[in-house]
Amino acid sequence: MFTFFELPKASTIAASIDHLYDFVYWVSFVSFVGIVVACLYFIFRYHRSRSDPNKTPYIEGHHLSEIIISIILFIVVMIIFAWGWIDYKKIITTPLKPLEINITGKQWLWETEYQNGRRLTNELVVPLGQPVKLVMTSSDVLHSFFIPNFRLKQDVIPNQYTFLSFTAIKRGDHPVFCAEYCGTAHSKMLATVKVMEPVDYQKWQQEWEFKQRGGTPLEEVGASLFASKGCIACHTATDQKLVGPGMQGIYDHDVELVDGSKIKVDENYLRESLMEPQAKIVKGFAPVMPTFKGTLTDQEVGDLISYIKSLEK
Amino acid sequence: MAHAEHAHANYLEAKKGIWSWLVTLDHKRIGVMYLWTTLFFFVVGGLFSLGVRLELLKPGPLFQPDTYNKMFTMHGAIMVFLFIIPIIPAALGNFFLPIMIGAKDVAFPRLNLLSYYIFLVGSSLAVGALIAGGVDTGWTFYTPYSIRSASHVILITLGVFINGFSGILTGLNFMVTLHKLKAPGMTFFNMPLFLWSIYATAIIQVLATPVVGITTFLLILERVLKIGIFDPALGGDPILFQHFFWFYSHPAVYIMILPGMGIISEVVTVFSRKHIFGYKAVAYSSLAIAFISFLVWGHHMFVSGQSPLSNFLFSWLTMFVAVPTAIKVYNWTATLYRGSIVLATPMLYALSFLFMFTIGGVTGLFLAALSVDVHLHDTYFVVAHFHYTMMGGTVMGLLAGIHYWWPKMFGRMYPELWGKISCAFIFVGFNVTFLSQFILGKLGMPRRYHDYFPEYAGWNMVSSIGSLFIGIGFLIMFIYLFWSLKRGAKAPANPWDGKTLEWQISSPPIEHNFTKVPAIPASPYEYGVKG
Amino acid sequence: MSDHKHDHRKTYLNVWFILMALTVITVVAASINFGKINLFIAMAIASVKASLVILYFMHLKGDATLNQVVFLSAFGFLAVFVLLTLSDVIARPPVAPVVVTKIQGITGNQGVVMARLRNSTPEQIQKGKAIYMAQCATCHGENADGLGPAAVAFNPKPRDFKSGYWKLGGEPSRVYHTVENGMPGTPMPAFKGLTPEDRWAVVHFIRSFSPNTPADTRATLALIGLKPDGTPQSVSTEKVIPELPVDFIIEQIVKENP
Amino acid sequence: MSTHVIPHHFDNAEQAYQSSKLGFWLFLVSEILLFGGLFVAYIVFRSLYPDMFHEASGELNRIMGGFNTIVLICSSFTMAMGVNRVQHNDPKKAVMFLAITIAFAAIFMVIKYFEYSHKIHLGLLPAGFYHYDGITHPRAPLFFSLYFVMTGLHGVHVLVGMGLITWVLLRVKRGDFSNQYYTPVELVGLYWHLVDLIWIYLFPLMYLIG
Repeated sequence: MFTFFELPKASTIAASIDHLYDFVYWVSFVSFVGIVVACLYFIFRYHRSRSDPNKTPYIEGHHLSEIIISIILFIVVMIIFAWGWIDYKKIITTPLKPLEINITGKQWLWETEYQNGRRLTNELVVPLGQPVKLVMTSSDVLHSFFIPNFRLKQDVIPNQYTFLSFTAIKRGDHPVFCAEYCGTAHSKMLATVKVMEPVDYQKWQQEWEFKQRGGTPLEEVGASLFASKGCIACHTATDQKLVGPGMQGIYDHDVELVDGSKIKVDENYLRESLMEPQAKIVKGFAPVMPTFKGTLTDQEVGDLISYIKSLEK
Repeated sequence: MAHAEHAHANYLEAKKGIWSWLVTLDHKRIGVMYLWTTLFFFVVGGLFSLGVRLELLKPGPLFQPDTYNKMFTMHGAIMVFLFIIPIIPAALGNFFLPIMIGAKDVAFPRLNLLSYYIFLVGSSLAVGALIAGGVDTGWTFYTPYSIRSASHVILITLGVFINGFSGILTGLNFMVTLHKLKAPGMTFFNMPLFLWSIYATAIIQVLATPVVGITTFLLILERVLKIGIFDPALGGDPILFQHFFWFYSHPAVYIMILPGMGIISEVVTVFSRKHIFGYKAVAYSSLAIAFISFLVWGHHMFVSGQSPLSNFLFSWLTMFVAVPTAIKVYNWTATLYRGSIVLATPMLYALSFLFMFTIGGVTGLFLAALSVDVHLHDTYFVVAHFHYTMMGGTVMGLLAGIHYWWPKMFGRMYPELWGKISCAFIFVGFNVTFLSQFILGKLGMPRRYHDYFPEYAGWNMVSSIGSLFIGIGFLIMFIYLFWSLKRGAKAPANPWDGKTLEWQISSPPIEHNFTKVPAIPASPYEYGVKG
Repeated sequence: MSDHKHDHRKTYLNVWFILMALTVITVVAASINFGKINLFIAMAIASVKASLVILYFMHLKGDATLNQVVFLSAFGFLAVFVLLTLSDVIARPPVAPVVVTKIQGITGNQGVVMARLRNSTPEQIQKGKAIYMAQCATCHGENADGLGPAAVAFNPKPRDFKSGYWKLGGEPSRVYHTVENGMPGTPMPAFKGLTPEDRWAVVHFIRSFSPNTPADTRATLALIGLKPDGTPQSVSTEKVIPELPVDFIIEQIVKENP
Repeated sequence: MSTHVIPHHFDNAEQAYQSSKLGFWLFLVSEILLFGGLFVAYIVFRSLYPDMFHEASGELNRIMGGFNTIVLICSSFTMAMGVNRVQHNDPKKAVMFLAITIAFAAIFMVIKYFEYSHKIHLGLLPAGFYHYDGITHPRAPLFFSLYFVMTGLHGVHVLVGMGLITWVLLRVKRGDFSNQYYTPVELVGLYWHLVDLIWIYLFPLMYLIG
């Protein structure tokens, strides 16, 4: 899992935290060695056997050196503080459009819940290189979701939500510990973060969704939606025109718009026509299509599009 | 003048029998009673720490998880509340504060005895909780687990609550004594630095301890009357408990370290026959540490769900503590310059204090920097940090103080050779034990784990072996200290040629300390040739 | 006993009178709604009353400066405690949970899946073993005897499948139902995250240990939506209702070609 | 008139007096920090649930609270007069004033008894035992937890105060004090004024909201 002194840097923030760690390490090392060498030298040089106890100088102090030491130290600690705050800001600012996952800590296991309702215990699967935001709560006592390879942890509090965002940059399994004492099996409350390629992640989710739908392929779901959401009132599944164009073979072909411009019927066009139908009207059709924003979830829009794609010539 | 002192028997022989000890008003006897009581709790706490290290010797369960949790909780609670907070102020402070300012006794002797008995009642409640089955919430008693836990939380929190009042009354007693009972000619600026650190400690005791009183009181009410202000199930806020707890507990770690620093100022000057380097700087930095200690408690809660604004403020304020601490360490090191150094056991402990407390201090910087603390919080890095400051700092200071003042307290010299041997064991054992824990912490091993990944096994074994050496070191120390009580060499009045007032009177001192008003030296460290 | 030459009784009387007056004022002021600053008025009046008591009744006025510094420093440290704690409480970022949209399978053939998987098959048990080791072993133990590492802390103890005792019944559908919905009031969670196939596989793996495995009954089959004879309910042909306002379409068509 | 003997470790009576005063002021500081903790909890919860405090505090009886404030202020006044009388060698009047102070304190506790029993009867108890549906806000029980803890702890301090004043009254009756030595009376007076001081803040924060 790691070498004798070094943890893998498995998240974007890990490197900068390690840099600050090294900076503070070397500042401490220098000041520590300075004091120890001074002490050892003084002990050796001014040992009783080498310096007469009654002839030691009467030195009351030296304010200047104290002030200088204080100022230097104050500057160094302010640098450490500022650097720490800048990196901390990166840790707590939520990335744009992250993959949001619910985490629930309960006495001695972690439950993850994805947006599509998929639930896992003691397992968190995330895509590589994409920002993830964990929204976490606990159902009994304090816990803390700690991923050492990401250098991140966040306490988990009952009846309150805390969040932790990261972007994983190293594939494979990363252990998760519970870092806030929570009772008997506190040390058994372990989980793993499995980081996959985004493509594998999509496949992993879609397989599950596929099974969750009781084994029917996307197209079939799209067909049932096409019927139940009322598309059949104006469109046919063949190329025969009704109020709107027939859907067969429409995918990936150019159509001419009312204003004369030509565009290709791709996923974005289909998605846009569902959400804002008036935006691009094909020549020869009335702008009568109602918007489906709000009535169709993203999931259903995706199913419909894959159904339309399946209606090849 | 010497034979006049023989007419007055010393405080140990002045009155005989248990009853004379139980109702004594003599600050020296009360100091000695505190010393033996707290050292007893140190042994109890130490045995628990050996149990913890035994469990962590190898991966895989040795004790039941619950037993382990009770062991580290009792180790923490007994060491903090029953040993390291009371010992230096109450034992050594009680004994030497009146003598060092030329007074006959503390301002309120009866209150002093009452504080000792309050301490006894509180501690027996804590030991009662231990015997009844122990507590498994960690010494921090974080809610809501401390509300849900079936272990004897009420007993131990009641003990801590009562102990708090003993701390407040001792602090109050010392502040009044220092203000009102100084011998004529003794001012705040020619009294020993040990008293400055006791003064700063007393300020913290009087101002911070009531808040742990109210925290434990509310925790007891939480369990008994279900008031729900810390219980999320009833709408309360567990982070508020952490604020309450740490508002006391961070100043409390300065109650622990400041007296240790005071002793180091005494020992380093005497054994290098040099005036302290920068008296005012060291004195004022004690007060500065006492004041800043009230502003920084939030750095224990960086990842607890505290607001980023709080994290910003607390991280920033925590950085200020580094400055006075660094001045003190710099001044002690500078005191050695052009001195005439004797490496007797007290000096060895003082130098190992310098060595270890510096490591403790600088590792605090890692934990004060916000982003690094997100990684290191609640890992073994934190455990190593506070053991370096508490044990490397306060206990080394305590051992320096005990050996430095042993001849004065009991009229017997400790065996010098055995002193050095036990110091070597403790020094080596301590560093082996806790340096490896820094690495464990950096590798992300969380605290309070009774079982861990095989990858952590190597360093944990090293740490457990080190803890054995510490155990041996302390065993040797206790043996020769008890041995010296009866058969140690007779101690002269001033074995180390110290200049502070306690070395002007006989060892052990007579019951009323001084036969006549003592001659106050121009400064407590009158060494060296002027000009 | 130096400073007690002149008589304080007169001042006590005046102070007492002012305090009574201020009490009445603060009660009256509270009943009038000044909005937000009501609190500050009440606190201001209370502070005036408090300082009167401190200065005159407690004689802090004219007392040794040390006593004054000591007493007032208490309020300073209290203010630090209040302000820094408030800096946390009022500035905590609000965090809302993630909205989860459940995927609805086509209910029609759910029954088909149930019927197909209800009877145990060897490869189902094999598949169940892997899932069991991942999800259930921490409590129920590697060899299904209820002595997993985390079991130590629980009471009631996790089920020992070798004992043959089933609290909620050992029929396949019953065990399936228990795995899916958990046992409220005990640490057994609801494993909703498993897909039907995985859940059935685990059920068969668990029951392979138990000496007492009763067959499904009418009641248990109904639990998982199957008819008494074990076949799925009739495949649901829910009526397809176009959600578009039909009159809207007709009106459009009429308008287009009158 | 038994003359007071100065403890051996003090040089003179003034040093003993000043030491006791400083010691007691330090004790008062620790009392303030003790109650300060409760006020911090109050301030935190009031900033978290401001409207709940308005609604819940409506349940408290302002007349009883107001009357109690008047009672405590009068008791503070009579206490100050009692201490003054001891300092001017007038034990008879001092005993009278101290007796009145104890009477006021007793009245305060009786009123508190009625308030508490009324709330317990209604079910306005600390969060765990709260069973009252008159208030809609879900967090209302927290207000009554704070109410009972703060006024309860204050009540305990009033009882301790009554005990101390009785002890001092008996010693004044026995003639222990004179204008040369009256430290215990003054210290008990300081303690009693502190108890009144805390109620001066408790009353508006608990009873006079919104």
